[in-house]
Amino acid sequence: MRFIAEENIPRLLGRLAANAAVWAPQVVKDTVNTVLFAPWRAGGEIETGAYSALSAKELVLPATERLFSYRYRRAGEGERIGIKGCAPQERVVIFGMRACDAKALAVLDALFLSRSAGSYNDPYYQGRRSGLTVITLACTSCDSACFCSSFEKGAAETAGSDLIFYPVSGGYLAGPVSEKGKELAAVDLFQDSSQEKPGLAKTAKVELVGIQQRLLERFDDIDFWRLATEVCLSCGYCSYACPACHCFNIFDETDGDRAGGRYRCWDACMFYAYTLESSGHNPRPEAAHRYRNRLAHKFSYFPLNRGEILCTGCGRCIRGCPAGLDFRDVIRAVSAG
Amino acid sequence: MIGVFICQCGTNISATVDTGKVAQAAAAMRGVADAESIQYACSDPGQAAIAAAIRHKRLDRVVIGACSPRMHEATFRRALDRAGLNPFMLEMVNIREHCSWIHSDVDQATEKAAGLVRKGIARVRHHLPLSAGKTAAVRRALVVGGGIAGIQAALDIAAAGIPVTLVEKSPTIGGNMARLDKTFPTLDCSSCILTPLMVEVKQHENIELMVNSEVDDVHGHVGNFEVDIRRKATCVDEKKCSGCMICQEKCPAKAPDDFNAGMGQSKAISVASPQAVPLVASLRKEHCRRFSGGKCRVCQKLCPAGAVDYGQQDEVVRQSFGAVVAATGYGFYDWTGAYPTYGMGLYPDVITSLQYERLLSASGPTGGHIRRPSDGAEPRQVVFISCIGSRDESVGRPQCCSVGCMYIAKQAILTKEHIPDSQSYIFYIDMRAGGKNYEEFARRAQTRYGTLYIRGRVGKIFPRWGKLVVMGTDTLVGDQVEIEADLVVLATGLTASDGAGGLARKFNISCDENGFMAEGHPKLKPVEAEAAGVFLAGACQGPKDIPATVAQAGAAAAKVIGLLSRGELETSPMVAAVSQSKCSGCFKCRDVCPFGAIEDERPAAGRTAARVLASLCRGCGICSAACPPGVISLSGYTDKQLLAEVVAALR
Amino acid sequence: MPRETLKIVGFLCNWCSYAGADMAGMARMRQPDSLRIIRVPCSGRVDPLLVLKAFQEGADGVLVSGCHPGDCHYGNGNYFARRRLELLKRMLPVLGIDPGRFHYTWVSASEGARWARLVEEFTGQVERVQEAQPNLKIQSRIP
Amino acid sequence: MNEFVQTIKQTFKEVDLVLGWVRSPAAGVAVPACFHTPAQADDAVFDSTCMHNLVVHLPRLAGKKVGIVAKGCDARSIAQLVAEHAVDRSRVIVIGVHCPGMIDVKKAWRCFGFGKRISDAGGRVAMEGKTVAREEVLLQKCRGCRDWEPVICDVTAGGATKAATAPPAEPAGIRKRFAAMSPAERRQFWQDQFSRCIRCYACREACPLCFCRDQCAMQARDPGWATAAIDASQSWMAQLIRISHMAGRCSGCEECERACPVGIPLMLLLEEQNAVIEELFGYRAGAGPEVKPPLLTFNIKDDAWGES
Amino acid sequence: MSTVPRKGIKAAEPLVPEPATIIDVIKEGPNIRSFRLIFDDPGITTAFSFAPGQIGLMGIPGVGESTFAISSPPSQRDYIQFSVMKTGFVTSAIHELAAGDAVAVRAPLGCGFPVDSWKGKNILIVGGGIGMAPLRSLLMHILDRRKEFGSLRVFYGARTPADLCFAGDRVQWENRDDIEFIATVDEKHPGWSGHTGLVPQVIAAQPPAPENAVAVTCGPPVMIKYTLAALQQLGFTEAQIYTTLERKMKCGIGLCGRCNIGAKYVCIDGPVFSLDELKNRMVDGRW
Repeated sequence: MRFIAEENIPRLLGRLAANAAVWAPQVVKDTVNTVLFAPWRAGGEIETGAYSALSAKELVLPATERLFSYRYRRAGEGERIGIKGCAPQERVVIFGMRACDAKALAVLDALFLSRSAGSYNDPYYQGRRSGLTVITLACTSCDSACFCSSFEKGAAETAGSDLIFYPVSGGYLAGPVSEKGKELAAVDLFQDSSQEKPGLAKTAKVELVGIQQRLLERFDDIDFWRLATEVCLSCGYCSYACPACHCFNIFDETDGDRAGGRYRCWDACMFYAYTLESSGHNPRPEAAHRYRNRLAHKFSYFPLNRGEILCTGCGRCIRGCPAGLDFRDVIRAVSAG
Repeated sequence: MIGVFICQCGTNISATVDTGKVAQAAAAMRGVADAESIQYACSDPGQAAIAAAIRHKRLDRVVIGACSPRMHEATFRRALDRAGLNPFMLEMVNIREHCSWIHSDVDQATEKAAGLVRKGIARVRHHLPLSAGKTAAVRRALVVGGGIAGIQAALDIAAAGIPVTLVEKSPTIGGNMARLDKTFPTLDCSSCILTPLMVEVKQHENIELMVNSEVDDVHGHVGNFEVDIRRKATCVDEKKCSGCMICQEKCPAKAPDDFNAGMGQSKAISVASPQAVPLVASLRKEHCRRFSGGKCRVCQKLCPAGAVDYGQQDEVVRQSFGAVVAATGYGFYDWTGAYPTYGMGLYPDVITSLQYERLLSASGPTGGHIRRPSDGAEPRQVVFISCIGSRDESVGRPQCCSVGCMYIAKQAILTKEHIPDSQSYIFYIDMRAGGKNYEEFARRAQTRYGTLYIRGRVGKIFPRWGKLVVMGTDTLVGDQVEIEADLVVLATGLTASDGAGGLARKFNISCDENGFMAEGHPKLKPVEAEAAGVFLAGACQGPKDIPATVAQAGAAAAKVIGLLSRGELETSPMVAAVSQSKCSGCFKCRDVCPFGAIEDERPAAGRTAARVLASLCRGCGICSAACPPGVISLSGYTDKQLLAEVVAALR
Repeated sequence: MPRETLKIVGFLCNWCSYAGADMAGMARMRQPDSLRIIRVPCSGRVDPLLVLKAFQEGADGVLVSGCHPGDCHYGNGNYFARRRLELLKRMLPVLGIDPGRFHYTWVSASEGARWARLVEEFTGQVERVQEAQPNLKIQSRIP
Repeated sequence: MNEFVQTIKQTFKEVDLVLGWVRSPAAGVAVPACFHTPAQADDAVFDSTCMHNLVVHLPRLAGKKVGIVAKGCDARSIAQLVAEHAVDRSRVIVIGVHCPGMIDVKKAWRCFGFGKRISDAGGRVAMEGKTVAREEVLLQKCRGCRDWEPVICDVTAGGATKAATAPPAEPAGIRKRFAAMSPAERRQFWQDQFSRCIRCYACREACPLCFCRDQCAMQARDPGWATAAIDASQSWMAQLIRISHMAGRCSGCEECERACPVGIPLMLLLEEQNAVIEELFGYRAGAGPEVKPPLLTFNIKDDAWGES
Repeated sequence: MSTVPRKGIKAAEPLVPEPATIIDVIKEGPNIRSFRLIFDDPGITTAFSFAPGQIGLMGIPGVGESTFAISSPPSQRDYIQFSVMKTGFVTSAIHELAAGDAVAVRAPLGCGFPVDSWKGKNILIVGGGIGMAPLRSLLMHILDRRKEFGSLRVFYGARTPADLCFAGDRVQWENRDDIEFIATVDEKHPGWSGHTGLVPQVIAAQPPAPENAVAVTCGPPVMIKYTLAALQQLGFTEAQIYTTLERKMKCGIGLCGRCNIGAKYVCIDGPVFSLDELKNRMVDGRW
């Protein structure tokens, strides 16, 4: 284990900022304690105590990003399209992610960096992910929305992190997870330490055994889902706040008459428009249909297809739901049969 | 595939806009298969070139950069139609009125024109083929105003076999023309030419004449105007009254003589004039003794036909019309408040030309003898002053009355004929005698009748020893002039008649700054009002003389006949439509629709959605701006089209 | 900033103001060339959002003109427009858009001269606003 | 059994379901709930964390007979929906409650952390030994409340015993700063605010008046007022669509701002718009079920404010 | 210059389409058009290979892209063909295109029909309206390899004669004696001498035997629903029935969400499914 003193953190980040953008959780000005991950500049105050409203998934899946740009040109009587792809190559260090968020990166890797037969990996994700270094802050406390303990390793999860900081008196113990993390912890701001790791938070536990099958069994009981969603507003907050949600929309924007680009942006499965077809048919017309797909995707389909649960227990969807919905109640009801 | 045609309009456009360059810029836009500059797009060869391009280059959308769409949109839509393309796949870009004519720098104007054309191309991409619906048109016309314009229009329409209702607010038709003595430049008797037409109106089987009536309220639109006509109570049963005028003779209550422009006296119950049509008495309550608290029942007792009915009430009749002719004529400028140095109306011998006209008339209060109002003496020195309340910025009336110069000349001639030893003087600004034989006529007033023309304005009129001293400037000589006159006649200008503004609002006719009704286009739609199905005849549209009035009335009648002859009208395809599957049924559209064109419908159980009645919708789009999710949209002006235009205008 | 680079959008009702602008053209009244006129049937068709869209797209000024109150071709479209546009005008400062960049008015078909004057004046007004504070379009920052 | 619960239970004679609140075990505060049986209503609570405007659910329950617990300000939303034909008055039983002034739960959580039971007594809000003055965590709208008495009400179910609490606050914090900004600073301010917007549409979905929901122009591809991009410029436009569509309709319930996960002060726009509308048209949305919203009507004498 | 034959979708940039040019537009019906196109990179057109039933995303940069079944057979080396019904934003824009216009394409995507596993079997194809597009590809492919299969029977229905696509092909199919091709329209129509009635009724009137057979169906949801019922009535098992689906999709490569039916993604696991893969999900059309 390595140790870094509290006062050396700004120094560490300052050094990292020379070669990469550094992101850290910060309170948004003019708001009531809204914490977001944002680019950190020297002197900026880092908020490690509060829960961020959004995860930092935008570092690998920006809210909107360009896929390619195009330009039409005349060719005799007709026209031809010239297309230029984008290859993001950014170096970002993120400080202060929690284990749940870091784990979500590993979950996303299973989809976007998959090389299984018949699937493509995502060059944009890959470009950003490979340039990302994750310094995780281990949780020694939690609130009642947290439920990472429902998963195998709970707050001790290391997947997705490069280096994990454990808060101890006067600073942090630093446990490297990856090669990147090892290199990072080797610099002179760290020193070796034999201190014990602090006890990590024990969060709420939701029983997930058998949920994969149970959800499928409950799937057609639409009245159950209607009851479960009767106060759901069908907004997209839970999807956008979720570190593992990754669905996106693709749209084109023109820049003048002959040029423009194709973009992708976050999309949320709770939106009516998400599956609305141009014919007017919508296979998921009610919040109930969308919500059951949402949970089934997270706890049944994705585990089946990619071997990972599409949830890491961060609790944002519970903490921030404008309708005060707690999906753990629904999971419990499904488990109860 | 879009075709773009840039009209040079001779040099009207090409003088300041390089149309070739504009076409080139258009050709660089996506989807533009053809872009060319055309000398006159609206000409036959121009239209033929457009049609050829549509066929050969398989165009499905056309942008024409030319004059205002208000000018030629209809022309080019027809051209598209003939070439086999839906006429609404056209976008006209105004590079003349809004560009070449208002800019002088060729580069700037060219760049702007290219920008406007780009905006048009962006918009035309969202055009959809539209087709007109049909609605039945009521085969009946309304003519409002019973002067010579209304009479002529009514007779012409009726002659085509279309029923007409002629509404006149006063007790007789004939209007101002009936009050004139003689007409210029022929000096034929006004009554002699007008009265037969008035009688024909009364007798025509296709004309329903409603005097003492006004338009109260109007609903509906071209093809089906529902008009409430108020027949004002006159206390005389029109059907019974024979026009014997006994009531008028015996009536004890004096009243002003409107027909004689206040020059004589009338009675509370009277027939407007001996030539009135219909020849029916009417009672003016405000002057009647019975209605001012007395017990007088003289007229009722004496009426041999028993036509007097004091209890008569206003009656509102609703009739439907396919088309409307406004022929509300003109009034005279009230000079008394505006020209303080002329005595504010306090000198009895300063009169208006209409009053003088009544003094000249054999049917007038003096039996055709010129007697001045103050003492009944025959005037020897008569001064005419032109342009009172016209061509006079100082009283806010820049407009030319267009008849003053001629009627003064006429009155001077008639003065000489009535009183051979009289001398007439005319103060004038400019002599305007543009009509056929007018100049010769005015010249005759000087040469043969010895009228003295003095170019200049009169500064002051004041009484001195039984005469009126007229002080003015002769601007040709540059001298002060002072004339001792027995009578001064003011050639007052023409104004829109009382109530024309109210009527205009009811029919959605817009008015110009002088209060005259605005024609659809000063050149190409001189008789059409902007409201569909409404036409203008005579001086309501602007001051004009009798021949011009009669011509315009005939033209308006021809338009009405053309409109109603087919029995049905094409409804505009540019109406609103609701995408019912997306409508939440909040009916904000219905709240704002001025035409009641939105109704509710149940497209599915438990859902209510709006529906547009296309025959009532007139395409204003107020609903479209009121609908939050934009599910009601106005064809031809959809959000998509306007957004495309906004974006293209700014990039 | 020179006048040529200004971008001004005008929404004109077909019956009065567009015709008034035509009238100004027929009378060959010189006007600044920064205005791009969009024809609408009635000022009541002008959704205030179209004005905001123009500002979003970077318009330096937006002008809306309809028939004079009482003269609407459709009876009362301009009365609705007046309410919507007055509200919009008063909301612009809240958005940080100088209200001098927006003007709504009434011009009849016969007021060609007034139209030309109006364009001149409004362009001048936008110019002055622009000089004092360049137009700040809301920027996109898509990676 | 308390009187509040009793009142709700009694309305089941007339309605299919009742919208109210229950206490969330995880969050420690009240959360919206539907009661389908009188027995379920045993869990009903009303306290100063019942900040949600339940009226948002009324339009989508069309066809059912619904009882709804409504604070004074919530009742204004109902009145406005009735005035706009979006809710059938005869199918709603309004259970009016007198509001003690609602706690801004976000502010409270900032003081205490998420998920702890909050107590509210004697002008102090307290949790696990920590206390804070009530005024500090009160919702903005509750300061100088004008709507303590529900404008529409069928049954009264008690609640607070006296009209709300804090006097209208002088603009403070962000409001004060915003008021002093120049146009350019405001433009920049919104640029910053909307660059945080993630277009989750929680603002719209939480709004009781946004009943177009699935067809909303903020999100529709056609005609394309704003593209789908999650980006300051498009979010600005999209939000202005909502603000514009709220003109003369917003009853100021503050739900949009409360729902916004990234803390965009949307009420700055709506408060100003409501003030302008009150000044121009003398209208407050939700004044009553019979009133004609000001942008759906006109007065030929409107030019009293002068043609611009 | 790369000498490796490339597909119409880039392995390294799967969301970036290949420019292509329309060489012909065929008006199939009132709102259906077929677009024949070649890739601008001739290497791709030459190397392009796919299985019937596979799909592609064709779009217009600046407007957007949509998913369509490839309606030409793999043996057609001169062009690939998409048949497009005008239903919305993108398809309306595509319908405006003419020969010479540019499009951008990502294809082939998804899984085609497992034709090789059908060798020796009797084949029943049931199509409706625009649903015939992928089936045209399949049918022409089977005709290319006609000897490998047993009997071949095709039912094709549409609302009116004008709605029946592929007029030129139909004449050929009707005239061949190694295929039984039956076209039907919903109601009697002047000038129509073929069958009338809904597809399931026409099938029931001439029932195919389920033994050693596979049935493939594609068409509007209502038709599929009743056709499946009719086939199951005749004794076809779920494993014997294949269908091909079209769902709203954006990425086409299993990332963007939305096109899943249960755990299956139409874009990568489909669009061809056997009925036993989908289970009851076809019934209520909600997933």
